[in-house]
Amino acid sequence: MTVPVLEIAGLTTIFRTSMGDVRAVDGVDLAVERGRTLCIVGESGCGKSILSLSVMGLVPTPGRIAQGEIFFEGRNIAGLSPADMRTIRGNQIAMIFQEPMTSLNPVHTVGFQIVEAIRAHQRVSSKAARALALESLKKVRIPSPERRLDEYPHQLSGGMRQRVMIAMALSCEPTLLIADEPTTALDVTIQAQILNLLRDLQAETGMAIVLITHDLGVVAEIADDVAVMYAGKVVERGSVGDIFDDPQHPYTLGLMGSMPRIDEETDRLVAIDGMVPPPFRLPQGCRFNPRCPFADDVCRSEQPQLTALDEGHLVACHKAPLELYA
Amino acid sequence: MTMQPLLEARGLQKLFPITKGIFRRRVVAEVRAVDGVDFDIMPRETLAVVGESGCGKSTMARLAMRLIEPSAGTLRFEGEDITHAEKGDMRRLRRDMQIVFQDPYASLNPRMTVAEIIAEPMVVHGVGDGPSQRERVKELLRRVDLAPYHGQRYPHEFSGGQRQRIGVARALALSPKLIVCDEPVSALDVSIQAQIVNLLQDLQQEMGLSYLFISHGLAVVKHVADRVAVMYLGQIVEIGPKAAIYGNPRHPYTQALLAAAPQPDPSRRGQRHELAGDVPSPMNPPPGCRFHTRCPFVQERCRAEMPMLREMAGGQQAACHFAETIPVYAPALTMRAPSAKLKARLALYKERHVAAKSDAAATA
Amino acid sequence: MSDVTTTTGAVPAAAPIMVEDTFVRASVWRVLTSDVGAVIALVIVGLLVFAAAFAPWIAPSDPYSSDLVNMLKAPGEVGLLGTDAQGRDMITRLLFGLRTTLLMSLASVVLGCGIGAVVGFAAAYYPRLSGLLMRLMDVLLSFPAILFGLAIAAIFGPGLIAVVIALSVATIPLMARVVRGAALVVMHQEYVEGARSIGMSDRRLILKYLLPNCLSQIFVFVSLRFGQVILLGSALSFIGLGAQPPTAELGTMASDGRAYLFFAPHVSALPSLLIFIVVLALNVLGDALRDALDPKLRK
Amino acid sequence: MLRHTIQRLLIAIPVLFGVLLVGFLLMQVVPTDPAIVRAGPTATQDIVEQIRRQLGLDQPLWYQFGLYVWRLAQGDLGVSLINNVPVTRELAATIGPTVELMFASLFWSIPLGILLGTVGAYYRGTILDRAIMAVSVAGVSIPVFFLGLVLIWLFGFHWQLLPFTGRGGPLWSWEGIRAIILPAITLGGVFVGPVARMTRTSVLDVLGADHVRTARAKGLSERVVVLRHALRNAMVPVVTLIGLQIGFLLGGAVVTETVFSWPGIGRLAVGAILSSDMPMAQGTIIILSLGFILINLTVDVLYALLDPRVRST
Amino acid sequence: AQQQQPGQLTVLRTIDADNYDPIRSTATAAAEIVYLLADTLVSVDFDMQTVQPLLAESWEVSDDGLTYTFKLRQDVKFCSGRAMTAEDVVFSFERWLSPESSSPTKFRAGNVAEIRAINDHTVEYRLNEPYSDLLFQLALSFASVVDRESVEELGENFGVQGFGGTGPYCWNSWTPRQEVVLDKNPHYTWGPPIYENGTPQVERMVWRVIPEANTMMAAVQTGQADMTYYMAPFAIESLRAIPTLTVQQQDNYLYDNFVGFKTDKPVMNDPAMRRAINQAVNRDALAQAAFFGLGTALHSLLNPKVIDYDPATAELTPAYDPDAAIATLEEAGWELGSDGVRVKDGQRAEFLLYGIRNTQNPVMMEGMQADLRRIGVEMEIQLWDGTAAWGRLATQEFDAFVLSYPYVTATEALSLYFRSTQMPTPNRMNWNNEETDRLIDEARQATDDETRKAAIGAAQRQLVEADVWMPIVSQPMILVSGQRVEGARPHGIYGAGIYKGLDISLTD
Ligand SMILES: Nc1ncnc2c1ncn2[C@@H]1O[C@H](COP(=O)(O)OP(=O)(O)OP(=O)(O)O)[C@@H](O)[C@H]1O
Ligand SMILES: Nc1ncnc2c1ncn2[C@@H]1O[C@H](COP(=O)(O)OP(=O)(O)OP(=O)(O)O)[C@@H](O)[C@H]1O
Ligand SMILES: [Mg+2]
Ligand SMILES: [Mg+2]
Repeated sequence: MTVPVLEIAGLTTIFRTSMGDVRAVDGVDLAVERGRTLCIVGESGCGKSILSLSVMGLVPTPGRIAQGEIFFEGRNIAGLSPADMRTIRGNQIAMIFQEPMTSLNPVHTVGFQIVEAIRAHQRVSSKAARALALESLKKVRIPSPERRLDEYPHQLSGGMRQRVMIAMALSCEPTLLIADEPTTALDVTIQAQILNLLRDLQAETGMAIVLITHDLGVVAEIADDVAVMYAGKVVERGSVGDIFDDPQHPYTLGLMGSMPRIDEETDRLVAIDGMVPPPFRLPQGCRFNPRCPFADDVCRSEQPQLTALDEGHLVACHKAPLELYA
Repeated sequence: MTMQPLLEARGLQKLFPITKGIFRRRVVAEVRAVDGVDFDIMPRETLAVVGESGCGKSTMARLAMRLIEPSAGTLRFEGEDITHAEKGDMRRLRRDMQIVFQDPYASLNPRMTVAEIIAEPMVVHGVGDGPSQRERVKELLRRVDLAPYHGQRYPHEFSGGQRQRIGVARALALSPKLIVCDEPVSALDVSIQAQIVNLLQDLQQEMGLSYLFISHGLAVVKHVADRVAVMYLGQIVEIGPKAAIYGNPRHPYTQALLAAAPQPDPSRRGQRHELAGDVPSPMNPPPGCRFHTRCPFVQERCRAEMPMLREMAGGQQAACHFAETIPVYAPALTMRAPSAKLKARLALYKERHVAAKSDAAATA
Repeated sequence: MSDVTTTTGAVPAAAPIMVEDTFVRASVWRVLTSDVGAVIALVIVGLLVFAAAFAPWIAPSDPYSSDLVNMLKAPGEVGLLGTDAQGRDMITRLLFGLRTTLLMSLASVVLGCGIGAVVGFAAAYYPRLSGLLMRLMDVLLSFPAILFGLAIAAIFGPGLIAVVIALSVATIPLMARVVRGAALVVMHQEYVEGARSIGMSDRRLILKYLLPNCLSQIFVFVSLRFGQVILLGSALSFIGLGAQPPTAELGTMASDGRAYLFFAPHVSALPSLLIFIVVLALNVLGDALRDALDPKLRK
Repeated sequence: MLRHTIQRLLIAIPVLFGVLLVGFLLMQVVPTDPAIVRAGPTATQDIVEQIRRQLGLDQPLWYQFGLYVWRLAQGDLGVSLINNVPVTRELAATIGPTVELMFASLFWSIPLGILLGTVGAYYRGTILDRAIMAVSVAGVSIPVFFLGLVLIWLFGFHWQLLPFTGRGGPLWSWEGIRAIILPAITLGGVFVGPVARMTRTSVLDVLGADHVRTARAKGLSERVVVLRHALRNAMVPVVTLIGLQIGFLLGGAVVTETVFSWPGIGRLAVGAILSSDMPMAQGTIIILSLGFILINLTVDVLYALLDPRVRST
Repeated sequence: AQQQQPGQLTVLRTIDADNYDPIRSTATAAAEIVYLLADTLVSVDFDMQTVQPLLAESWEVSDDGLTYTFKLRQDVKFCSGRAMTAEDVVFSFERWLSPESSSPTKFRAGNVAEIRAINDHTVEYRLNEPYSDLLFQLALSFASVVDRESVEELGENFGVQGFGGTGPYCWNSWTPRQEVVLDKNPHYTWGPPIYENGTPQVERMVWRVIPEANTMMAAVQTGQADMTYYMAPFAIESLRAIPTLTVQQQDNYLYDNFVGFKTDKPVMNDPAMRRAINQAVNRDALAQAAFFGLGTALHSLLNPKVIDYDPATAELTPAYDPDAAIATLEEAGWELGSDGVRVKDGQRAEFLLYGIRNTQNPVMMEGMQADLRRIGVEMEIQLWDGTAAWGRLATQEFDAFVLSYPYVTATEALSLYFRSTQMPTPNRMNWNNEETDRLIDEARQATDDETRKAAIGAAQRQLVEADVWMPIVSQPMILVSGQRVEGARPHGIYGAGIYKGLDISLTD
């Protein structure tokens, strides 16, 4: 087997706050291979963004990586010095963010920001960098790319801005692209454009993509593999088919049931009761147990481990497969 | 059918002037936020409005509530013309129409307790006295699955879903006939979204409410609506019964929207055909059909002549010159049904869920 | 762009603090008291206010009885802190001076902020008025406070009244901008629209919705302005507009006493120091408050 | 951009007119009779009467104001009541030194303030940050004259390093620079604090912004991130503050000019108003307000330079 | 420290004048410069008593005291180099007296019948009635001889943008509130005999305004300036101790501080009240506090050194005695109220005092306020900036006022302040008394010293008995000069500390 582009093992990221330690990411294991797309789903606050920022080495201040390894192309980058990390960041691992409206610097032209990204990693003249920038804008299919180079972010629509972000991320031809909810803020029609674009670009370059979202529709659209997170932990992992056709964890199931579907008529949605626990008051045992209709005393006392059910389908539930416990 | 609509809008229009000058008196441009829309809302009915960001959905909600003055058109509530209703009349009408907002974090006054917030409509309208108001607040809290003691707390102590419940409770305080929901679930997590949607549906059944339900989530709209209006750049391009809109959309924009909506079905991957381009600015909308800049079926006529809403065979109305002739869009046909495993597990989950709930109710 | 871009800036005077619903009274207090500097400042302000309020009872002597034989005595020589040019006990003068200074700034801040708040709310709430009101504020703003003070003094005679009027007038436009900025943010919140939708009267809306939600910003502005007003007042004293004799006022004491700065430095230095302490404490408090109220800065 | 500037200019006109009117009315309600000012201390009543007629003070108010505006439109600000010098001449003589002083004060205090603020924000919560903030807060808490006199005592008197009795010459001459150092430190000293604090808040805001995270994600060095992406964006509120604080600076300027015998317009204004020299007082008010308006106009243009979003509106 | 330019004398002062036209300004700050720019017919010696020649070599007074004939020097030239003639003198006087100039000092010239040039070097000054003060008045800067050509050329701007005179220095430039620069008059040789040198010794004089007392002191001490007589009194003692500085005091300086009462306003119209105030205030303490022992407390209406001072007034002026003051008030029916302020017929013993805000007034007035509080009288103080004060002091809003003034003779002082024709200003006391008017007129018109002395003496006594004023202190004139300066000597006529400054020279 080839070495995964990214392999995360036991990653734990902690925020030290006045209310106590917050384990935003708690012992997460993941892997993504070349040319494949890993989607991470989960509700707000479950640690998706922090996970991706941990990989980038950009955990915001009170936080730090407390444990675990992050192998990028076989090399552990978890303990790298800031300077070394900078050579990887934006170069081999690129990232795009959720809010295209605010993720670009409003006071610099689009071209400047792309050129800056290129010249941070490649010793090229500004002219050549500009040509490369134009090239990458063309790649993301922005209409009239020459003109856009000298425009400011506020002159672009949300979709175009997100394209610029992608162009910027791809300008150094990274091997791994992390996209943190790249389409959430966009309209459906634009969302479709962006997802198609990402898929096409991946086919072209063969990069690995880690895409974070809370929309199962998006997952279905683009993922090869899926990891479902709940309260800092991965509760289920598998191929996209596994997750959609054979969801094992009650939380994954709940997510499926909560989603109204266009294709099917239901009178009443299956809602998950209650809400995500606050990060500094996590329940004993399985973190989902207070909201889980299947929970029993074991669930309330013991944390389930992520275990393989099938080849490549892992779930962290004492009750999996559910039918056995029904 | 001679049933009187609860709310009836005809040619409703709202222009926001862009002003300049020292005292901002000079109008240099207009945002045509809502540009001549007609719709009715029947009693006990949910009319859903879908459309992309900036197409004028919120403006329409505000117009329907008479929170802003329409630039043109008429608005009737239970047959009474309220387009230019005086302050006093409007106050009376406010008891019958309420609104629930999108942002659960911005829609509650952070300086008031939840009980005060919920009681406020009653105080403003002088309904009941102190004790009876307190009683009603408790009842409402219970109705939206919150505990009476929650009334003493401030909004910041609640999660987004809970806040949205508080917003719903406030809207219910005066037992209105119509509730305008401006994207009530868009800001919420999926699991919470389902809770709120269920709550709204329950309430409608119990209290015979009508909803003007605004959303950009096609799936949610399909789930809650009786009728659906699709908006594009300030205009309704297609309106009609849910089945017709989803089953046999006649306007190319509706079709595109449906096609673009992500489906939780990995097998359909790559079949989406995407709509090119962005929504034009409502400040200078394109002439003729407003959709012609993005329409895959555009003809010469579309660039010159603005199409009107026309009655279609499926029972809906569409505003497209070629509504009858454009290819049929049939997403449901290509859609694969959920796997048997998933179906079974969902049923199990539901069962357990209901059981757990009644358990909890019994112990409480 | 909206009306916010006026001649004098696109951004409200004070950095807008997002009105976040995560504002918690208890937690603000907690954040405030967890900051050592803020606690010290709070204690100092408390002590000073106490000293000022009870000056007539604490002061060791009569603030007005001059003793020309014992003038300009160094600290320790006569009394603990020496005497001033009239031979009056410095401690007494400082206490009474503090009293006057605090009263003077309080009056100016209350007046200026009161009027400014009304203008600011009106401008935010009634967009039709906004253009006119804000232009008017621009006029006041571009009228240097010190000149205004002079003109007022020329009308009413130099003295505390003139100073208070001048400082109030100088405060009005700033306050109006702060309040308008804050109120506009609140006005665009959905809960205000919600209040409208239940048919609430303007008055109730302003008093129950706008005002409480702008309070935190008003509070921060006031605490910082208080210090500025004291300093402006001392500048006015410097050009001879301050309190008239024999009233003790810190700014006047400091600026009158500066004549003896090289010989009897305590006469000017002590009031200056006291001004410094008061303003410093208020500034620290204001800053701490700003940090405490700003969710972005809160840990 | 140009349109932006012109529009700002147009807005400034009614403001200036308002200032004119307020200034005129203020001077009217001042109970001191300019005729008596003109006549001097020991003049008798009939002389005063005669002067009153000469000055046109027996005319109705609106007429006087109209006349004033009419003359103003022609660039005639009148002559001083006291020494009969054309107001324009006095203004011309004093505006230079004041601008010089302001420039010299801002020249060092703004960059220093920005530097301190940025450092404070970047090392937020550390001892360095606290020290910087302590100094800034202290800086805004000292009465200006006290600072000035202490500086004179130390640098002028005790160590005898620098002159302190007025302007030494034009700013480009050695003497001129030496003479301006102490006043500029005094006046600028009260400015460092506000700028530092504003910069800190503002940079802190921006450092948490999404686009800074993007910049970091690009692999840019911290220096570039802070300078190019944080500071540049943080400048808008700082520039606003500077514009607004110019008014305060003027208050300080009056004091500084007095302490250092600086021949500036601040002292002229104070003297003119105190002596009810109406034309002169009006003239200084106009010039100072104009200066304030102009600076804020510059600030507006600066916005446009700093923030392209403003440019396009 | 600062290197002064060779040949340039820098004089510091705290205020500037409104203009330097001799007939338009009454400010002492103008007089001190005008004395350097222009000459008068006669001069006054350092004793402030003796009239000495200047432009006039000699003069004759007719027996009836109505005609003065001045014989002019023949070598006098204006700065322009043009020779001065009697015509110029006549022109200057006529300019002073003409109604168009509306000069505020016109009255000082007396009741003039005609002034004419008899020949190129003789001027006849004819009066309608005798005027015993005339020679002293003609020594004041207002009576300066100016260059007709310069006046005509500069018009309104004479004394503002330029000046033509025959003084030891010529106009170079004036930057208002900043500095006056004067250059040596190359022609000048006709200095008054009170100086050793007839010619100016310094190439250039710069009069610089330094409003801050501390700055001024530091400037003189560090050698950034050469001399001043505006030094704040508190600094003098320490300056004396500095060997490089010379501190000289002019003992004959006539510049008095006093408080006047509006004798027609409630409270103030009670002579007992005015007397009690005079008794209650400790002038020695005030003088000490305000002038640090350098001023002399005034125990008489006028300065004992002035011509025609009446020594009897010193006896009549009440001594400091708070108990006597209380007794006076009790006797007059002023009963102590519950709040410590006396009351009579429902009238509280309180009054409002106006004055100029300078360094001494706040100190003195606060002291006086404290003294009065002890006898149950409340004085409210309102001090105004120098220029605004004059307007305020012309109103009837206040009950008492504090002022100071320079003068040369007793007759001048009393006729300026106490004649009924001088109401409302400068007779702000509204002292309208026929007897006073008569006595002052008699003194003014006296043709012999005895009559004048008797009449003005009687007037002084009458005013003291009525307690129209409360004299406080006679201000000191102290000249501080630096290392480079030699030959400086304080003069002080009308506040002009160095007068013609002829003997002053620089060592470098
Ligand atoms: N600066 C911080 N200090 C303390 N806790 C933090 C901080 N940033 C994040 N966290 C915690 O980390 C957890 C994970 O946050 P994260 O942003 O990764 O969530 P997410 O899954 O990306 O949510 P969303 O879908 O809303 O973006 C949250 O519960 C939050 O409380
Ligand atoms: N007060 C206003 N002044 C000027 N323009 C406005 C105003 N309110 C809304 N608009 C404009 O009107 C158009 C429609 O706005 P509206 O808020 O109704 O859209 P929406 O469909 O609700 O969008 P979203 O999905 O983003 O909420 C937009 O272009 C908006 O910019
Ligand atoms: Mg996230
Ligand atoms: Mg909306």
